[in-house]
Amino acid sequence: MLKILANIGKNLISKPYTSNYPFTPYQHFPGVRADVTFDGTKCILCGLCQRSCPAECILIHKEQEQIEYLNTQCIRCGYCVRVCPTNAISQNEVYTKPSRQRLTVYTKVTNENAPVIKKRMAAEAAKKAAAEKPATAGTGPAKPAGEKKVDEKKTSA
Amino acid sequence: MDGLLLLSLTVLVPVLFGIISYLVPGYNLKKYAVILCALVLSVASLLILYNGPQNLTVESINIGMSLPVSTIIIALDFLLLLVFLYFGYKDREYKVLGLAVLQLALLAYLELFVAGGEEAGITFVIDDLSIVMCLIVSLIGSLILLYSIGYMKGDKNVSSFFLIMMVFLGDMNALIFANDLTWLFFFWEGTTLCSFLLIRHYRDEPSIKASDRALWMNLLGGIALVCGIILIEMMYNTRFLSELFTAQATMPGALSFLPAAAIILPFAFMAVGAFTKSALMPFNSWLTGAMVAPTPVSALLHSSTMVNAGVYMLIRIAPLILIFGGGLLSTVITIVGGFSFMFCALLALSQTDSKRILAYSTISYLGLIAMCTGINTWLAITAAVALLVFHAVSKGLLFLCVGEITHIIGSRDIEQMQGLIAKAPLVTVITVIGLISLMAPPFGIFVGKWLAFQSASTFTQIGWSLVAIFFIIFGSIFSVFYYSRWAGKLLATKPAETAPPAHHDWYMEIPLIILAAGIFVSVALTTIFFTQLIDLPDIYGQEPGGLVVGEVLRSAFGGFSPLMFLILFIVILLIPILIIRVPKTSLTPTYSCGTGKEPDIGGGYFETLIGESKLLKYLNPIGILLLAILFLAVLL
Amino acid sequence: MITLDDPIIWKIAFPAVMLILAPIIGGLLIGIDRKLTARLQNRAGPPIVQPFYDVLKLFGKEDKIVNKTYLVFAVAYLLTVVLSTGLLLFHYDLLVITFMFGLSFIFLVLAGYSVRSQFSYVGSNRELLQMLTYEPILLLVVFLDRLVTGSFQIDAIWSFTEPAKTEPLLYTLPLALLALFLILPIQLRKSPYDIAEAHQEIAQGPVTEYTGKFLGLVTIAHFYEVFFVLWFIGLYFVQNWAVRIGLMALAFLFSIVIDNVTARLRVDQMIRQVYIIGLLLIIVNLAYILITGKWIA
Amino acid sequence: MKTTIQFGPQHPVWVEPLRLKLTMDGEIVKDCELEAGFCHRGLEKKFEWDYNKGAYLSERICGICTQHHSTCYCTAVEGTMGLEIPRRAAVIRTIMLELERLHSHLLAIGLTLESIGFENLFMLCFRNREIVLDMFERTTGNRVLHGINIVGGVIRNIGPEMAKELEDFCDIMEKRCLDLKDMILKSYTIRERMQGVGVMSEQLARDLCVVGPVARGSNVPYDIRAVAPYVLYNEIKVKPIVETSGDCWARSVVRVRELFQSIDIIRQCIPLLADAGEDIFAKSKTLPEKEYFTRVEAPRGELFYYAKGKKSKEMDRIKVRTSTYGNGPGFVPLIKGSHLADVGLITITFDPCIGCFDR
Repeated sequence: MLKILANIGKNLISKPYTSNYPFTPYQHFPGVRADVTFDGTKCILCGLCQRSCPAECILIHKEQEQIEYLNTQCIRCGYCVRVCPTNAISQNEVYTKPSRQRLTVYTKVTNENAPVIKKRMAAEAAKKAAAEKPATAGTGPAKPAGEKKVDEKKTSA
Repeated sequence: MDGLLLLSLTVLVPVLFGIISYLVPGYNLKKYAVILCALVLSVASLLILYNGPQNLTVESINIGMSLPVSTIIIALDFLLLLVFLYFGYKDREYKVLGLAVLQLALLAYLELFVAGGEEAGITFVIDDLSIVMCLIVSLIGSLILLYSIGYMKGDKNVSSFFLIMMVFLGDMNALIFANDLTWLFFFWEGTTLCSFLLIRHYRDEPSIKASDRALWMNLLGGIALVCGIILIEMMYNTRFLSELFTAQATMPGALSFLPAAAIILPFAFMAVGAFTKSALMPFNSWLTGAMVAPTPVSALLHSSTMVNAGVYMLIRIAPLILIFGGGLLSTVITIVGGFSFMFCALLALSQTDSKRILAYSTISYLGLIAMCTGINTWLAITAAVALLVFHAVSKGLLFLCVGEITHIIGSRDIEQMQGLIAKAPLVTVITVIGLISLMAPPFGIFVGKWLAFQSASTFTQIGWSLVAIFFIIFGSIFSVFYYSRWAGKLLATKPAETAPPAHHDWYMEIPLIILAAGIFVSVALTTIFFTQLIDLPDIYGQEPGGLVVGEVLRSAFGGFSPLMFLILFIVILLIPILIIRVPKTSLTPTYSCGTGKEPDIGGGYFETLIGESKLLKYLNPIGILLLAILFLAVLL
Repeated sequence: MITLDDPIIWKIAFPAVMLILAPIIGGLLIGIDRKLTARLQNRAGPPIVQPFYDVLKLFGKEDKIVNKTYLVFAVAYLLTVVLSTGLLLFHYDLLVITFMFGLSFIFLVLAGYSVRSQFSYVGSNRELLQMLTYEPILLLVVFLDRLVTGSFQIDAIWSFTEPAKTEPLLYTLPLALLALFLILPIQLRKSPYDIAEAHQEIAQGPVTEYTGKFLGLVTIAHFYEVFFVLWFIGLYFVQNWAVRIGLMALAFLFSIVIDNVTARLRVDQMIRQVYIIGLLLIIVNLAYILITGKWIA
Repeated sequence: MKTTIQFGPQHPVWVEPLRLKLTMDGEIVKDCELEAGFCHRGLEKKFEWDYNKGAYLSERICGICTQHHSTCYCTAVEGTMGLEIPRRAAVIRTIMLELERLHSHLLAIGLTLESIGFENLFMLCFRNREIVLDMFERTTGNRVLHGINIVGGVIRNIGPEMAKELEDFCDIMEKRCLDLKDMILKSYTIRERMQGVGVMSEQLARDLCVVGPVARGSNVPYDIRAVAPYVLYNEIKVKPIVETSGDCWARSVVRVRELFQSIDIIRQCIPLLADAGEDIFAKSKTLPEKEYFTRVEAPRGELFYYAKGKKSKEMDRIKVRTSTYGNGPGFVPLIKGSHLADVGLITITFDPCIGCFDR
């Protein structure tokens, strides 16, 4: 009992351990595993990360040449980082703030070594060469890299 | 008005109507006889109240007829004892047989050897206390009579039931007014007979057993009483209660081996007689056993007649004890009363049968009254009289409510009364009023307890102040415990439960409504009651009227205004009742940890800890020990 | 001109003002309690006015109601607590005040019983057991007060020894005050005797089923209770305001510290401890005043 | 005539859903009925997929003993492949396991204290636990679900700097735990509430086959680390901590004493890091094909994983028997006849993990 009394006395004069969270942000330790970012210049759209992801939060759209990353679904296990053959995926130390909506990050792949892109470029080049017509730039509703967008359709989930 | 007429109205008329209702055929005719009797009785008691105190001598009774009334009474007395003998023989109840024979012998001794001649005296006294008692007996008794018309419909022994009920009321009135001790003894034994017959109304195994137990215990009390009377006649040389105040005490030669202080021995005997009648602690089992009788009988026994006779006797002899210097005797009476108050409340806590709860609570409140008579100051006696009145009203009401509830749900178990307010709102609300009136300020019982607490908090009058306070506190809190649990059970409804169309039996419900109104009226009239109706003997030095300052009761220790608090209480409950509206849309089931299951609610009576089987084992010997101490206190 | 010495100020105006201020003071005290408890636990804790935010928020909430009866009793509970606080402030009979305060608990218990909910039922049972525990001690303390002052009236506390006229109750009844400290956790619903509202066992006890504004009313009643209990303790030194407030603050701090250094006890343990220690304290104190002859018949 | 109380699934004393149907007489529990399965997620079926992902999945069976689950899973799968993990990985796993035992026990002690209404020490326990979580964040990068174990080893190394930090951590932690122990063991009210409450006799413990601190509190010296050593426990000898009285107090004291045991084991492991090779991961050359089972002493007791491969990347069958599953039936005889106030306490001293229980 006396020990507890001494302890609460000590607690009273020491600084509170808790912090005023949203106003004083939490300082993570170095090496924390947080959000995953994709390097569009290195990715070869092989799809290993999609297959290895336990949370199924990575979707590789080969046709559209982009990576869809469901931020709020990711468990930050870092397995994709491990399996990536080109080190295109990196895990940074910044967490995304909690959100009411699903956050989806689209990354446009621009690596010319990617087989899909190579094939398309080759096909385009062939087409260009064949028809000598002006080529259309890009396919589909591609979004710029690294931009976070709210997926309107899934907000109700 | 002529005292004799009033007396015959309250004593003989009920007996007469009883015989009429016994003789007339058909339930309807009986019903009218009963209603008429109730009306006459109520009016007669009110007339007595209006007429005020007066004395009646045996001569005035003899007027017109040269009947030797006293002799007839004595003859009837012997007849009564022979009836007890007969029942004892019939039921093979040897305790009854033995006690009846003993009593017969004592009575014969009293009449043949001790009786101090036929000197004239005041046979009946109508004073303030007996008026109050008469009001209780007649008004509440009449209401119970009315109620039993509804309750006893279809019973096969109904004729004898009404006869005994009415004889009982008449007998009780006579007992209250009796001043001649031999007469008093006859009426005393008369109540024993009536209660005995009423308890065995159903003529089945448990009721015969219970009635036999009631009989032998009351016969024991009768023996104590007759001993007391013999000793009074020997020591004080009078047989009139009113003359005892001025009597000279002399120790007769036959008893000279006793110490000088034994001059109050007769009062100790009378107190023991009172204890048996009021079913205080060692004798409690007859009253709880009497619950096998029909509910109106229980109501009658508990609220207005039988048990009140005991504490009435205690209030009567309290000033005498004070006069003849029985301070120690008073203290022991305090302890016995307080002991019953606390431990019967504790026993009531472990009961589920509503009538047993009420029975134990009756004993406990009678214990409180006895305790007040033991404290024996003017404040305490005032408290005792107040408690007697308020308790009779509340307890009568509750018993009648329980009877009605038994008719509705077919059970007396308070577990079965869960959520009764949805089924029978009127009777439930009245029951809750009755329950609250027994535990919460500012109702009458609280006024009594408040006075008792104050009188117990003085160290000069009784040496055992702390013990007395201790008993009062614990007894009150235990009673709060079981009453509030019961009241809560009555009120517990499921969400959105709707009431089925109620069936009303007005013969049963009108007495309930009148009594419920009586609770509020009696509290509102507390101050008038104190100034007008309680008259203490001069020995106490102060009148209860001295308590009243305007609308406030103010003693030397504190003040309290029943009327103001009653208004506040009603306002406190009425405001929310009127304001709160429950929209149907916000109704929701109770929290059951997400399972959505309706919980079963019940249990928690601590049977293993404080059940009857556990406690009575110890309490009965302690009660008997206390009785022994009572006599020791007188003799040493 | 009404001056500060005028009895009217101290008899009517001051109590009336205090009665209005009582919930605010009580709420602030609870806020301080929460802040201080948090600091004792090395947390930052909520702002001091948090209880008022809570009540305001409760009043804006949707009602979820089981039946009408328990709501009636909730309001009756609040009104009775206010009434007993008023009686205490206006110097009424101490015995009546104690019983009125007990009546408020009876209303709470009836409220708990009349909802037919599992935790309310158990909570009400426990509330009754708590009442069984603390009420005897409280009444015995009142009895001791009466013995020393010669009357149950609060006014008598100011002038109970006619020649000296200034002797505080604290000097004659120190152990009775300790007994009051002993039952303080029960009245303030704090550890180790907060068994009726033990949320780890029975959710919130008798108030489990309250929502919205009725829970707000119960909370306000609790503010009044805190004020009542501390003011009652303040009666032990009425001669000096500084000491009087100091005594109340001491009682308050005592309850907080005890709350923080003890676990909650079981019902049987609570009854045993409070009865043994409390009765012992009271009997010793009674013996003391009897021996020193500082009592009035 | 009796009150029935649905104790849970949403009850303040348990964070997780479990239902006890109590039949009460006043304050005394007369009968008790246990019902679980409110958060059954079908995880054993889900395990029939890529065995590499299984490590992450097994972590999610329970939020408190994630490390034990994943270690047990990984060891089982490695067994089916006949894979030997590098020594350094084994050391790191051991350290992580003991760190986790530390935080799990602190949580259990804290919750026990909270269940008897001792808020202050509850806060203290959780504050101390916060330090362990910080340590986890520093070493693995995550606070709760660490994701450090994979089949074949671990993914994060503990370098010399980190080892130094771990040593400092051990010192701080030991001091804090000593304080905590003093406060708990010497508190009158805690003793009053816990001693003699929920007594599980040695015979009953053996009959019901309870495991972990519950068994050890009842004088059954059953500790997988001693009985069937895994990872590094061959070298680091563990003596089971046993209390004899079998009540809530004994179970809590076992946990308190195991805090010091864990700190001691971490201290023994740190020097081993220096000698171990740099390898923390061994790549498997085969696919799982055999049957294998592993047992691990989780903070709550014995944890059992059975794994069966089918010569493909996907597993054929994983069977998990968690410690709470073994301890669960132990509640019922203890709760019968106890006070309602002790129901929460008794269950919490079993440290029930309903996530484990239901899977």
